[in-house]
Amino acid sequence: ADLVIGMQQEPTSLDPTSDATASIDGMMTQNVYESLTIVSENGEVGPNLATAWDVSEDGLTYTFTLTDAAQFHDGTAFDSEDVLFSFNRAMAEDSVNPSKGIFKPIESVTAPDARTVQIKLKNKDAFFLFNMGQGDSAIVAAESVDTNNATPVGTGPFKFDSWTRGDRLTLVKNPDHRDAASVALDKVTYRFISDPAAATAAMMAEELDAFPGFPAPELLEQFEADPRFRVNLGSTEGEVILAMNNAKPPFDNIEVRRAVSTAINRDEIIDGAMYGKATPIGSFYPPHGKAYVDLTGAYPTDTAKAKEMFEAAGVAGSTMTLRVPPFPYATRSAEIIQAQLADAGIDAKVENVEWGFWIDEIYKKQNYDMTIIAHTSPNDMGNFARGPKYFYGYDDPKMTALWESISTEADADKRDMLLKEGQQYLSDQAVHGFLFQLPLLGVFRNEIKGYWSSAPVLYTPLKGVSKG
Amino acid sequence: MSLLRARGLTRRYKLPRTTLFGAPPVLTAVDDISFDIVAGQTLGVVGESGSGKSTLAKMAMAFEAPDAGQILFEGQDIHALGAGDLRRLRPDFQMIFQDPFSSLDPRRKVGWSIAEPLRAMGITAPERVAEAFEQVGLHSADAGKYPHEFSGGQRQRIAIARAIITRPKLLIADEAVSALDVSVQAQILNLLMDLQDTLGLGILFISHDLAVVASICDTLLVMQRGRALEYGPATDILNSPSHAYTRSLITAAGDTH
Amino acid sequence: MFEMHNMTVRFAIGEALRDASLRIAAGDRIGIVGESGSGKSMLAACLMGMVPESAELSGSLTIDGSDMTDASEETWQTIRARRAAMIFQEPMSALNPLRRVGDTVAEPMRVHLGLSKTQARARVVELFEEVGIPDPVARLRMFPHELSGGQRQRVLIALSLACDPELLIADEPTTALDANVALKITDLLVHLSQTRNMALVFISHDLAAVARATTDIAVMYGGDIVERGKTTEVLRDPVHPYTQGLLAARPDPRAIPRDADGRRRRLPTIPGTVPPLPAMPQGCRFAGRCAVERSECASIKPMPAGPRLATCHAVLRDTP
Amino acid sequence: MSYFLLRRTIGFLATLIAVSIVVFAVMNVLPGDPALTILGLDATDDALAALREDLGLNDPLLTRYFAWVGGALVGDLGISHSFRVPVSELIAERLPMTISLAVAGMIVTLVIALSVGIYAASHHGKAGDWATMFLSQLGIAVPAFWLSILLVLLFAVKLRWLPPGGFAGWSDPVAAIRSLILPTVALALVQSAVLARVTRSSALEVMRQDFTRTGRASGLSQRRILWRHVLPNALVPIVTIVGMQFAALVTGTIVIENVFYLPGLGRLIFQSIANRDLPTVQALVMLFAVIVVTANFIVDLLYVLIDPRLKART
Amino acid sequence: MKRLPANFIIGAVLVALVVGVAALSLIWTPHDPTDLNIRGKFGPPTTVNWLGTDQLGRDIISQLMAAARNSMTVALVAVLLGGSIGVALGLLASAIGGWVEDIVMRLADLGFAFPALLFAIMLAAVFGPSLTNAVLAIAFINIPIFARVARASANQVWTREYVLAARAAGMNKLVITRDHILPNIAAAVIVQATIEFAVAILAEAALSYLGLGAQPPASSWGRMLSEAQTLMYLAPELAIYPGLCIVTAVLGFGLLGDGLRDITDPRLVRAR
Ligand SMILES: Nc1ncnc2c1ncn2[C@@H]1O[C@H](COP(=O)(O)OP(=O)(O)OP(=O)(O)O)[C@@H](O)[C@H]1O
Ligand SMILES: Nc1ncnc2c1ncn2[C@@H]1O[C@H](COP(=O)(O)OP(=O)(O)OP(=O)(O)O)[C@@H](O)[C@H]1O
Ligand SMILES: [Mg+2]
Ligand SMILES: [Mg+2]
Repeated sequence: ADLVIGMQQEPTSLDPTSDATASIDGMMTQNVYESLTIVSENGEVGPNLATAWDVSEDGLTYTFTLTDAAQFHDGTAFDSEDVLFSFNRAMAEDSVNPSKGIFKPIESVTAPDARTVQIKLKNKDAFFLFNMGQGDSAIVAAESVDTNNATPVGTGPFKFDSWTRGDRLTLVKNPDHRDAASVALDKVTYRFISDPAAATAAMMAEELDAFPGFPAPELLEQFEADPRFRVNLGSTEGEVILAMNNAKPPFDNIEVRRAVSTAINRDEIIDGAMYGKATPIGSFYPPHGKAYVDLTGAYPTDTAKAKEMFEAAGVAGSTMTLRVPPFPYATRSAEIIQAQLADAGIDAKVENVEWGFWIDEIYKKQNYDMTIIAHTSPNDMGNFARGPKYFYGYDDPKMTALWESISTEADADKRDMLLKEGQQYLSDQAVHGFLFQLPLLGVFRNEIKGYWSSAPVLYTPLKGVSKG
Repeated sequence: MSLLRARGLTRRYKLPRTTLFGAPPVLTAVDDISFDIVAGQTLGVVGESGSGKSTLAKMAMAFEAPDAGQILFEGQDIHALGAGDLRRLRPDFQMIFQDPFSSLDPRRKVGWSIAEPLRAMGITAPERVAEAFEQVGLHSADAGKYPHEFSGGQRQRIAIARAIITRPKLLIADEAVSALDVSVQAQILNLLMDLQDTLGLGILFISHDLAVVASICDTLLVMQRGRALEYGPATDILNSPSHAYTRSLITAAGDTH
Repeated sequence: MFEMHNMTVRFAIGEALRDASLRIAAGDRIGIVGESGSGKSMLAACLMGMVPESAELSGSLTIDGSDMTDASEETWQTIRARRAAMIFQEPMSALNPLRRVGDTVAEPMRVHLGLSKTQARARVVELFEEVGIPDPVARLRMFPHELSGGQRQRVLIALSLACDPELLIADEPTTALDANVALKITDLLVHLSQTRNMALVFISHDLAAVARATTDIAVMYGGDIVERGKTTEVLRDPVHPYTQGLLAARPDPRAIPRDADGRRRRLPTIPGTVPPLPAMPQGCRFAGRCAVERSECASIKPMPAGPRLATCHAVLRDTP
Repeated sequence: MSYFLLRRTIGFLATLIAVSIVVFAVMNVLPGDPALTILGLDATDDALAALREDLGLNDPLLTRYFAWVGGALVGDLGISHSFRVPVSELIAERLPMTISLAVAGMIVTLVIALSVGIYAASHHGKAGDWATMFLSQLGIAVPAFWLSILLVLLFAVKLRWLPPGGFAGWSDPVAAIRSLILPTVALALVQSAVLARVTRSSALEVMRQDFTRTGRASGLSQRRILWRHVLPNALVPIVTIVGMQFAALVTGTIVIENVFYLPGLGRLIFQSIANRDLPTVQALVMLFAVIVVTANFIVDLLYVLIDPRLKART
Repeated sequence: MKRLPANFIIGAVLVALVVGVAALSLIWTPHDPTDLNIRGKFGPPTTVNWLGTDQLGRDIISQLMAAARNSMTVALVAVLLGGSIGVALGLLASAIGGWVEDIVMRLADLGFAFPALLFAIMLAAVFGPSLTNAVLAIAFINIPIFARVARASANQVWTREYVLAARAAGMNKLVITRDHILPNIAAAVIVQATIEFAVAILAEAALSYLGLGAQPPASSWGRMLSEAQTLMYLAPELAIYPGLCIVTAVLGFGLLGDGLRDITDPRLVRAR
């Protein structure tokens, strides 16, 4: 069966190990490329190119057993040499791996034999196996690595077929894959449609079978009502926050930050910006996560109180910037937040800025008062431990220490306790305005089955997808 | 003594290049012309189209500089003067133009247009404007009208009023009556003669029509392709033309008489 | 053969032509003179069926007896070029600047006479020779801007002769030309009219040119034909006050008229100016400027009378 | 003629140099970081540094400028930062789309504009003239992006006659033409309205000239005068506008390509600016400038072909 | 009595309507156009909200009115700014001639060679998108247009004999430019300005549509359109109203420009 999928973001490269564009992972990872492990729809780590692994007592040595049934699409064999090559490349001095940080804990990678790989860590890393399942740690072959950006070669269940930049990308089933029997699709075409109205039209005109990341939440009801379509409301790892520059007055003052949290009304924001299709969050952790604590009630909306708090802090009536990157969730939320802050006596000047501008002025130069952004990486509470250089301008030894213990805690239950503590602390400090979890809104033709409904990672494997 | 004296006037125009290298072609529009204009007298210039008449007028007005030769106004070389000196001299020589429809700014009342030369001198003198109107046979009440409210002949009178408002010594008229109907043309020619008699003007009168020039001038200059074919007292030339070209002009004009 | 009777052309602002009657027979050479705006071109336009659409027409026009008063544009297209042709004042702008003059002249022959390309070309060469264009074969391929003014006017004449018309109307054909070129063109038109027995209507405000070109003359003023007759007679002995004034105002190049004291003599003039169309007097249009004006002149339109068909109350009364 | 060509060529090169400097300067003061855009917000500092070195972003400005110009002179437009393939390859991929659209737009524009313009001119002052000019004014007033949405809604979603967007290349000509119809209409409507007005007014201008009267006096039909005499003479201003319009069509595709998700240059440049893909943006802006200047250049040559009077002057 | 052309009358009526609404919005709109009422979104037309409410529950007619003001202001400032610079350059080029004229006109060509939309995008990328930058971008594209129109008309006027007469009178070029050239090219410039005004309205709408123009909470037709375009299936009127407003305003100024051109056309003037 053939499947046509709509994609909003157009990739510029097809190599997830050298480019962070999310759509590369979305199409390539675990479809064309594979990694040692794989993360499932509910966030659990499972075997992939590595069929099994051993972890030493001290949690520092991982021994992976590799499958012997895999081979690259160009016919070259897959063995531990490829794993060594891929890791060394990612860890090298001149590596341009976008998530080079996940290789930081690695001390050494060795291959005792063709089917075994041993990785030693410098320190314990709770997220190591999870990270080994990402596109950044995809296993690539030395023979094809240089051309992966345009003609990707991996070991996955789908082979790259063709790519018309700006228009479409086609994958075909890899009949030689070790699990080819469970692949139902023969051909998958991704069409790149960035404009939401165009996306809607394409879906309505039945040019597409699916739009897993549908950009117009306002139309979901429309699709729901249409018997041809099925709508999926899933969740992503993206926490949408109203980031405040903690390094700069007035947001270096916790009372002002708390006042902001009191002024904003999440329900209204979700209703207005996301048409009710999102889950509110009260801190920095996804609601579908095991360690989630509901803190949305920490600062009940109270405009009058917020006004008093602003007055008490001496910032009432002042003007500040709200610089918003060009993502619909952000620009739409900004408009509402601006109105809510205005009611509380703060004049927020909304500036819709371009992404490059955002990166430079907000992210690099920390030149902003407030912004709205979704943090789409999994396990990213560590952002709050990145010190004053990070664009939050948030520097809190207590949080740094807390994250240190979270990321090295091997015991899952204990780690969850710590994560809960972290959520509580961030909410208490009102570091940012925590808004909602970015939903994964998908529109599918009725006959499409098996598509992931949530995305704990950036990719969605097509292996289990079928049509009709 | 002569009011305006031209000696060896030459003016060349560079034509657009036709080849990549090599000098652009040159057209000698006025070629070694000399003449004198005496106060109270008229020099008539005739010649076919393109013979250099207007070029001559432009040099006499110091709009364009000659490539060779001199042009002296009351003994002063006007092309050697500085811009300021020239401007101070301007009220003494004025010009009237061919097209009565384009020689007055359509968006200005004629009174304003007539007073322009005075303003250029820094003078405001409403009585002079009124006087100029009377001198050209119009009413001073007409000052508040716009050019389109006048006929061609009246406009030409207004243009003449503007030219004489500074009480100039020299008047240059380039095809000043060519666009007018015969009966109106006669009126304007008479007006010029009247003004000359009362104001003692020297006139450089240019026309392609020999009959018209002959009726007003004292001295005649016949031009062809930039050169002077004949120059001398008008009666002499008209009675005994020395060139076939001049003779043909006389024949062409004379059939009705 | 062309007979115009009491033709009036009325615009919203007034009558541009009033009760004009004209008979033109083969070989006639008729001059129309008058000052700007006197209706000369409008008269010609009537003969060509080319009066502006905004005008209202009355009167009648017959060509060889057939009535053209209400003829359609299509009918006129069969008349133009074949029976009546016309040339205009500005030889430069009257020629399509983008077309070779040979093609321009050949076009009506191909359209109307159905000549082939080569036939038409041969005819054009003949015509060019006839109108005195030197080296006609080479000239065929030239563009208007490559010709002198006189040559362009000759091309226009050739064009007008293309379909051998019975009548040629020349509307100020020499005004834009230098004096001696104008002379030659005038002579050419006369010559063509004589050799082809073609009627010529020669419109000009240049009396000298009309005198040279025509046998008959009509003088116009303010939309009226005020006087007509043999050219020599009218010019020698004008009867209408306007014609008299017009002739007198013309300077004479052969003598600079001076009084005894050396003062230049003034030219005789007609007082005042031609009123604009809406301000034209109801009666005689010359009323208000006329030396022999009577009380009825301004309000009562004088009927053409006398051997010259002059429209003047004074003349009417004076000539028995 | 050769002198004319030389002068035009010098002007052409001067314009390109000026454009190249402007683009280079602008792109270099643009805030943003190509490396960060590519590697994302989680990138480590050493990975960013390595990528910057890789992309040649660490060389001095002048070195980069001259390297770029030098390369461009021998046809090497550099390697795209974000696509990591030669820019010339990217352009070659997208050019057919944009050119197809622009050319189709131009043809439709010409056909509509010339017939409507001549019709209006020949009915000057009458109801037909008035109505066409009103409609053309309306055509200008309709924003292209809005029109596009309405067209898609009607013809692709409601009626299902045509695809809502996309372009798969010319391998299947029928599909290609079908996908081009809506974008072409959206693109051409405004332009044909503009051109129809120019055609009308310049035709009227010509109709006032004496030689049309000569044509009438030669017994030529109205049709013949209009198409054989008036139109050729009216062409100079028309061609001028057409030259500018061709350029406008090429850049106008930026918006249209977005709405119809067509893989053309317009979308590429939009994306490249967002990605701070310096070599691609530079090459594309230069390409646009070349198209504009070339269009004007061709227009000038056409003038000479149309009007023999200009030959003497050139 | 002169009869005014129909396009002038219709244009004037539409322009008066749009400008009137824009002016009215300065002192009064039915509601505050920025007032959100998310619970009352997509409200139908009622006696309170005459055209209903939008996706954030804002009053649509108030927004349309405020957007008219925004649109008019942008167009006015951009055309005035670009127009005066362009006219000044054109007059300068025409008055001085020679190499100054050459340089000014080559610069104008360069302005044409640079796609306007790209310029706006880059401007937005450097300084961040804002209404000011949209105004600057639109003003910028107007400079070469006006420079050309002004120079072409001024060159014609310079050849008129009344200008020669003024020079003969001893006036300097500056005074001649002020007294004769400017008044006589004014008609051409005003006609052009009216047309460019229409173009500027469209350009502002396009820039705001792309997110490069008016920023929230300022109302703008272009932004309303872009926000509403996906709502076409849900609440088509949200996209229809601002579109119609743009069409009305542009059509109005376009027809007015047409009409003015007809009125000031010298041939027609003489005929009348
Ligand atoms: N600015 C100029 N550049 C180049 N050639 C010029 C210029 N001005 C005049 N000429 C040429 O100089 C010659 C003389 O021109 P001029 O205007 O003096 O003639 P004219 O006798 O006044 O003619 P006309 O009777 O037609 O007015 C002509 O061939 C003309 O083309
Ligand atoms: N289309 C028109 N609408 C209104 N009035 C017109 C029109 N065409 C001509 N007229 C008027 O008709 C009158 C006669 O014009 P016509 O062209 O016949 O004069 P003419 O004798 O040929 O003058 P000229 O010597 O200037 O060519 C003029 O007053 C003119 O203004
Ligand atoms: Mg001259
Ligand atoms: Mg006439």
